[in-house]
Amino acid sequence: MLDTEALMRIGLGHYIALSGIIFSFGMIAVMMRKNVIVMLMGVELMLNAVNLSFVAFAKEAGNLNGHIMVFFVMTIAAAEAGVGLALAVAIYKKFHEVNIRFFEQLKG
Amino acid sequence: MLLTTLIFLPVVFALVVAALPEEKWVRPVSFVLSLGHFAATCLLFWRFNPASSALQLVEKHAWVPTFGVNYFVGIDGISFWLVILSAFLTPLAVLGSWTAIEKKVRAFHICLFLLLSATMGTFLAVDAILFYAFFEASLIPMYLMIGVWGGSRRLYATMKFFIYTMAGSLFMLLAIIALIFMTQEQMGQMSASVLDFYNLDVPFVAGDFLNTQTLLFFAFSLAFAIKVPMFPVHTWLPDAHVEAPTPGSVILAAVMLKMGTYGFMRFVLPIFPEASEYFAWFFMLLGVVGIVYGALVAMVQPDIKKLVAYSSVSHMGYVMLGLFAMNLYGTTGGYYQMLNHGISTGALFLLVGMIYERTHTRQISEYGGLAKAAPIYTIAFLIVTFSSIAVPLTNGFIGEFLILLGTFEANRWFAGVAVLGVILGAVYMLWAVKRIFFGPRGKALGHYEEESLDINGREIAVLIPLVILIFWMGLFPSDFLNWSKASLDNLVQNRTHYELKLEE
Amino acid sequence: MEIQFKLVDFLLVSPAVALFIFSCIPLLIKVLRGNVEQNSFATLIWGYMGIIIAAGLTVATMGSNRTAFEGALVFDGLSGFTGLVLLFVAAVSLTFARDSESTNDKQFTENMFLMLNCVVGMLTMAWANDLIVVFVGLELFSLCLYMMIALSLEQRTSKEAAFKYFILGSFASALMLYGISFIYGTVGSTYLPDMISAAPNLLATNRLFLFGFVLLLVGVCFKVAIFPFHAWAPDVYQGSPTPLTSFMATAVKAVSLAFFLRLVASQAFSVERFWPFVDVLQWLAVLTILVGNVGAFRQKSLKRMMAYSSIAHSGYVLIGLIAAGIGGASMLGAGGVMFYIFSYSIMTIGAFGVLHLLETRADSDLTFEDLRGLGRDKPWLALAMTILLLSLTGIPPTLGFWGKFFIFSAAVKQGLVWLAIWGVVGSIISVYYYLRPIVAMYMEEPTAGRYTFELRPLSYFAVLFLALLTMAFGLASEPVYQAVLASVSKVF
Amino acid sequence: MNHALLILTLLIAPLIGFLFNGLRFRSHNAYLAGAVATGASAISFLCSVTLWTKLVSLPVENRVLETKFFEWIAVGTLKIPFGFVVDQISIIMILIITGVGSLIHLFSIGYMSHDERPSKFFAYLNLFLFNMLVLVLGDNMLMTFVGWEGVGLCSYLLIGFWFTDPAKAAAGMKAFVTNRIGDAGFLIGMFILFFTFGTLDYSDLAAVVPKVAELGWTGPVTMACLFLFLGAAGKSAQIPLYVWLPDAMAGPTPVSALIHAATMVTAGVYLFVRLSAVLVLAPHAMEVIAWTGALTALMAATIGITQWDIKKILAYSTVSQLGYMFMAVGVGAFPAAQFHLMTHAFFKALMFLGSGSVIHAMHEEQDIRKMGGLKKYLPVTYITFLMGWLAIIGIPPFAGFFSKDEILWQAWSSPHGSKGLWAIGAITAACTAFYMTRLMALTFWGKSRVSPDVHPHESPPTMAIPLIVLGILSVIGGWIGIPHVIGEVLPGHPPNIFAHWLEPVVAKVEAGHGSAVMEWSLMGFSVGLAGIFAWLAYDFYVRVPSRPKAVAAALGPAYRLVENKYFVDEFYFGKIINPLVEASKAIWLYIDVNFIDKATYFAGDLVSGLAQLVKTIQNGKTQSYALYMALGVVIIMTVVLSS
Repeated sequence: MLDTEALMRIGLGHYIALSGIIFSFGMIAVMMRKNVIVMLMGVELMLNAVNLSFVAFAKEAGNLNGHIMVFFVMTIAAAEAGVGLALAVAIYKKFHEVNIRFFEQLKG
Repeated sequence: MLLTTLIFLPVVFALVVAALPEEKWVRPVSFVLSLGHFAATCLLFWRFNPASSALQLVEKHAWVPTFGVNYFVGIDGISFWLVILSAFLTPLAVLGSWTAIEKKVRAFHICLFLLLSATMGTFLAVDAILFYAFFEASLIPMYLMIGVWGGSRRLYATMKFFIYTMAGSLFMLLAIIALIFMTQEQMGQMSASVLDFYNLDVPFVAGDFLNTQTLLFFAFSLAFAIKVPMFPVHTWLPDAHVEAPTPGSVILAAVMLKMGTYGFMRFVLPIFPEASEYFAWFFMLLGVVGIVYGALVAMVQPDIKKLVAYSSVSHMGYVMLGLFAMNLYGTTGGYYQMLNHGISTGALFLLVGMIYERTHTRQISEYGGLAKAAPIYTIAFLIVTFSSIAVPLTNGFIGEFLILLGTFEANRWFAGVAVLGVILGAVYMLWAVKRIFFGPRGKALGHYEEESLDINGREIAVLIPLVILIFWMGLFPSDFLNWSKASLDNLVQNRTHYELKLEE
Repeated sequence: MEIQFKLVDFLLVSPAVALFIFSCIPLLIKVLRGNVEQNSFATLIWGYMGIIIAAGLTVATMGSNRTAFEGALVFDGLSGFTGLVLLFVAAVSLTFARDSESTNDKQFTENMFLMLNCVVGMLTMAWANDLIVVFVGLELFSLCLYMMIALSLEQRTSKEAAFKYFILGSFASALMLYGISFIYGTVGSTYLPDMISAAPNLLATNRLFLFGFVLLLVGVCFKVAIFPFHAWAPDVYQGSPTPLTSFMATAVKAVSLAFFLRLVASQAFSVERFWPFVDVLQWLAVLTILVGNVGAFRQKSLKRMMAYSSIAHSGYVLIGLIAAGIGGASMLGAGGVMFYIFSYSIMTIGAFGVLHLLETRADSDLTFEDLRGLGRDKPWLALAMTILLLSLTGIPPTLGFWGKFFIFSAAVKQGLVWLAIWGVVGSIISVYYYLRPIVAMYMEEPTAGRYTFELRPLSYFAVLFLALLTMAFGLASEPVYQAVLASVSKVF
Repeated sequence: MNHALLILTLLIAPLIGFLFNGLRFRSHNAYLAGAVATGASAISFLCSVTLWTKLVSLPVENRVLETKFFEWIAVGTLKIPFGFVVDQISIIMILIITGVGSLIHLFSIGYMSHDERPSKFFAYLNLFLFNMLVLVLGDNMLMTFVGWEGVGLCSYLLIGFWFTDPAKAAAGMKAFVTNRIGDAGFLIGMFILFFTFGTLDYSDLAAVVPKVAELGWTGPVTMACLFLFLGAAGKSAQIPLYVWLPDAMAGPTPVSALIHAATMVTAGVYLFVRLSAVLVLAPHAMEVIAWTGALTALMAATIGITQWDIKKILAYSTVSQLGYMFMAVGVGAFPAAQFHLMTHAFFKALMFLGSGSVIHAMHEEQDIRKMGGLKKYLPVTYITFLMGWLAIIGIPPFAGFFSKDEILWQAWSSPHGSKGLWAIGAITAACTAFYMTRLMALTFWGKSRVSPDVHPHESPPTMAIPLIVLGILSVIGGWIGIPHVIGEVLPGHPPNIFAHWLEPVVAKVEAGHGSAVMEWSLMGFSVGLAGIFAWLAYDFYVRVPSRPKAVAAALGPAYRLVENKYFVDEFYFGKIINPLVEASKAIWLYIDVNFIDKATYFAGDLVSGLAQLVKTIQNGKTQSYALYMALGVVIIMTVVLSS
């Protein structure tokens, strides 16, 4: 007999699971997608998954550290996005496409 | 201060040479300076007390006290002659390379002096880390000598030389570290001094390979065996010798190979007495194999220098055989053979270099009838050959006889096989002599007039000291061995509880 | 919750503040002059002043063993020593950057601004006593690095390097951050001492903490370029402008290793539940040494060769870290690591400096053949390179020998002989590729007239000085080692 | 002069001669060089004579003059002085060496007068003299070994004296290497003796050995003696190491006379006479020595029959005679061995010098087929050669008769001997008579086959005098060792002076069995046999010159076997030396180059291959790198969390 109540009660475990799923999606996006912008989005997704888990843990622990961390992460994610996009623009200017395959010169 | 002076004086000389205004002065100045260094080394004859087996003229300054590493130098009867030998051969190498080295003369002599410094340090260091430092540091000038002034395959040879030697010695470094920690456990404080290593009780289990003493023993042995070089880790030597310039070959054969055997005498035998004894058969076996193998392979070499190089393998096999016979005869003989090999093989390389300068070939098959074209050279070569094949009244005989005597006492079967080396030694040397000096004129002699290939005054001057030593050492070995007798006796008789005292 | 900041806290962080201020001055001047680049030498002087003042302040506050900002920053010997190494490296790299074809143009001011702020981030990470601060510092210097690399005049590979570094760095940061979130979730705090005190207990009982802790270490491993998180290093090092490579290869490693050392000091490695990871870490050390040395074995590009070799050096340091972590004679390991950071920084930056001096174009990528004739044309530079390479090989009596000696000592003492043996095997392989440049410089037939240009004096001087240091500290390693031991004594 | 100074002078004189001539080796002045060298040798001879007179004046039981110049090797209990001893054995040796040596030096002046490098020749000759004196005077085995190797060295130099001919250079090398094989045995023999008896000093050995003998340690002694015999076989050209001696004839003829007949090759015999006290403890070793000696004697004698080179015949004859001496040593007849050594030195040196004179006269022609009827051209050479011939085939009262018959009688009668040994000895004597007569016949008798452009001429006086002196010695040299049975019937009953002289210093073997009648009849038999075969040879080669070919054809393969010296050289080269060289090449190629170096390269290739792997993994794709990281994390997590 399924304990529907337990399923309905959304707790820390669910948040962590969700954050894990989102984090994995982000990782997969970074590893699979050829478009640089989408890869950036993957990174952002990973960071947001982390944010989710931070908030969940902060709620659980009852202190502010987690929330503070989230703010820092958001700021840094913004900065990263800025740098990343700048790089993407640089790529676009040179190759007129933002595909990762242009960046396979350095190897071996 | 004498020992420190001896070690670092060549560094100063190297700087002097570097600062010389004109390159034409480099050779004479280097020669005079190296003679000066030899003269300074000869002061040891007055300062060293041959009656004592203790470590003398000791200097000790803290270097890395945290690990008990000191600048600790001293001299005893074992290092005594090796130091003299190194200092003695350097002026000869300078004189012998007068015309052989044509490019970068200044840099060459700087290398030579740095090498001298490193070899001096190796033989005088009593601290294991200091020893290791000099042992490794000596590689670099030799590496450059072969690589810059060598023959056509010099890059291959010099890389092989460096990597081979380095490969062995790094394991030794680990073993030294382990010993340092053992001193901490057993004596309360860390010390890298060899004297403290002697007092260590390194646990040994017979029959089990993976025990402390056996592993450390093999770590040290590998480093030194490569340097010696023992069969089967000898293959760097022929290449290095063939490609090295003459003075490089001389120093390499005469001095650097001795670092290996010296290492066995200074480290392996006294620090690991049980393992040495337990595995003595193995090293004697390798020594015997080296003797016969080196001789057989030398016999069929088409290149004179390679022949001499393989003869080194054979001769150094004798040294190892003597040392691992672990009795007075073998050890004394092995020690003496180290000096002999330094003299006679050094002389052989000089001789080969001299003729190579004239004919620009080392292929035995291109020679023939040289005895007519270069009579004095022939006489010198024959004398050195006889020394090399241990004809009595030359130095080689004393060493070989004592080694074989000692080996016979330790294990008669090994002696029986080693004696084959006496025969094969004659075979390969005399066969070479026959093909080079006798018979009709060879291709290499080409258009040369009769006797026009003969050596000049400078070259005779290089050879005369060596020839004198060959006979002196053969006739009056006691003049030499008396300086080392006390130390060698100490090494043999107190091997299981070896100790070096400091001279008061 | 009342938050108290004292004046002394600001004094303690003053090196970072000073650096920041001095990084802004030339930028400000440039802006005020209507975006016209001023004399790069003047900019450099501003940078030097910032660094010197920061160093002075670091020295002044060293050994105070205080914490600042509610314990978020800690000023112990470890952070002080690391800070000094960072500042020294920054000064040298800045010198190189000014002389480089790829960075010295209209944007040197920006470059310097970024580099000094990069150091600010590194200092922050070195001081960090809270995982939030660690992350902020790490991101600060990483972002600066991405931009500096991308600022290069070279158009293709530098952009590729920047992008690769950026994507993979962010990826690793995210992993690390994810780990931090689990640590926070299980410990209930991001405060490092809290985590360290809770770690032994939590590691044994809590899988989430274990998960988070391992991810945190993975993040650090990425920065240090430990296998299998090393793959970015060769590409990025090769693609970046050489002055930056020299900076990255040394400063980033120094600060990351210092932080690693703090984590290791948590006694986590002595928790039985954690031993599988210690085993894994040992294997990673071996694989890192192998991949680094083997990867360098057949490289043609000198920068790439040096990049791989720096991976190998990370492997050696990892041996020391493990030795420091497993208890017992931890001081040996910690001392070895810190000494290695010191020695490695000097040798590596020197070697990259030589390469940088020989680059004539922004897109120069030197190969072994390019070194031919250097021994004849630039004897002193060749000599310096020889010394540095021999030191990297670990030939006594150079600094590199002692680095290896201390690390191997720690390994032998801690019973990690097999790691030491792998270290030795790696060193033997390394002999080959470290000697090849020497072969090229002295032994191969020189190409005529390659090195007729003048060497840039400041960088030249810096390289010679570094070579001299390599020899001098090699001959007198004891004072350095004592300083190193003093710096880690409070942490362990 | 005290004896130490005498010994010093004795040794130093040839050394100074060597240095004098050696330092001016370019000189062409054969007369100056020869005079100095001969003078040096003569001084040594005078010293020897003086020493002999000193020795005689000493009481019989204490006839020893010893001197130690300095301690040569002193390690542990091994104390080897640079010491020399003159006693009953060594005085005979040094008298022979310096006496015969002086004569040969004198002869050489004429012989080498047209040579390019006479000075070098005389230098070597003097050096040889020095080493030979060291050999026989050394008061311990190691000093003997010094001389032993030293004479080998000089032999090497002198055989290869005309080194531009590769065959001659090869002969020198062959001699040295073959000797080295023996020397290796000598070394091992010394080691065994040293570790058994604790000394290498002859007088100590003589004192210690009998005591040790009571303990019954015959094993080590037998081994020692056998190894020493290997050494002796090398130096004294016994089976299996005799092969170098015939080739050694490549050297100038005086060298063959001095080194390869009179002195050096007898060193092995001298060694065993010296060590007789040790040898008698090893009866098995004696047996081996006796039989080896006998077989060598026979084998060499048969080969001698088929040779055409005058010097080669003499060389095989030397081998054969040395075989006799070893047979004597083997049966314990040490004085007889020493006696034959001496008489052989006289007549063989004579014959070699005579052959030298012939060769000189024939302008370097050595093939006896191209000689014949030379007696009218070379009267002095012929007469003296005739004396040598009579001596060697054992016609009484020539020197060879006494010594050879003594050996044969001992071989028959000694407790160590046997009838088989005697029989071989007797057959050998017959062969000797045959080939020596053949030599005489083809060289001096019969019709001349000399090619018309050669005009044989008698040698100058410097060459004739030595021949005459040696000829006289070949006649009378045997008279100091007249056997007891003959002495009894002779007027004045001359005693066996030689045997009595040696008696105090050589080991005594218990008296032989056999009666005087037996001795007489055996003596008669062997002399008769020699006479018959001599006549037979005369018949073959002078009276019916066609007969040898017919006989050879009749014998077929057997003749070819002997003519080709039993294919021993071919066996050594084909089955030992060449395979060894080939094996060495193979070792070098397969072990050094293809195995050890390959193993090294393999390590390099392994690293190189791994490097390729690393390079492949490092594919430049950012996303691969991310994948590695993710995989790494997954694997680490699996390991960490699953355990």
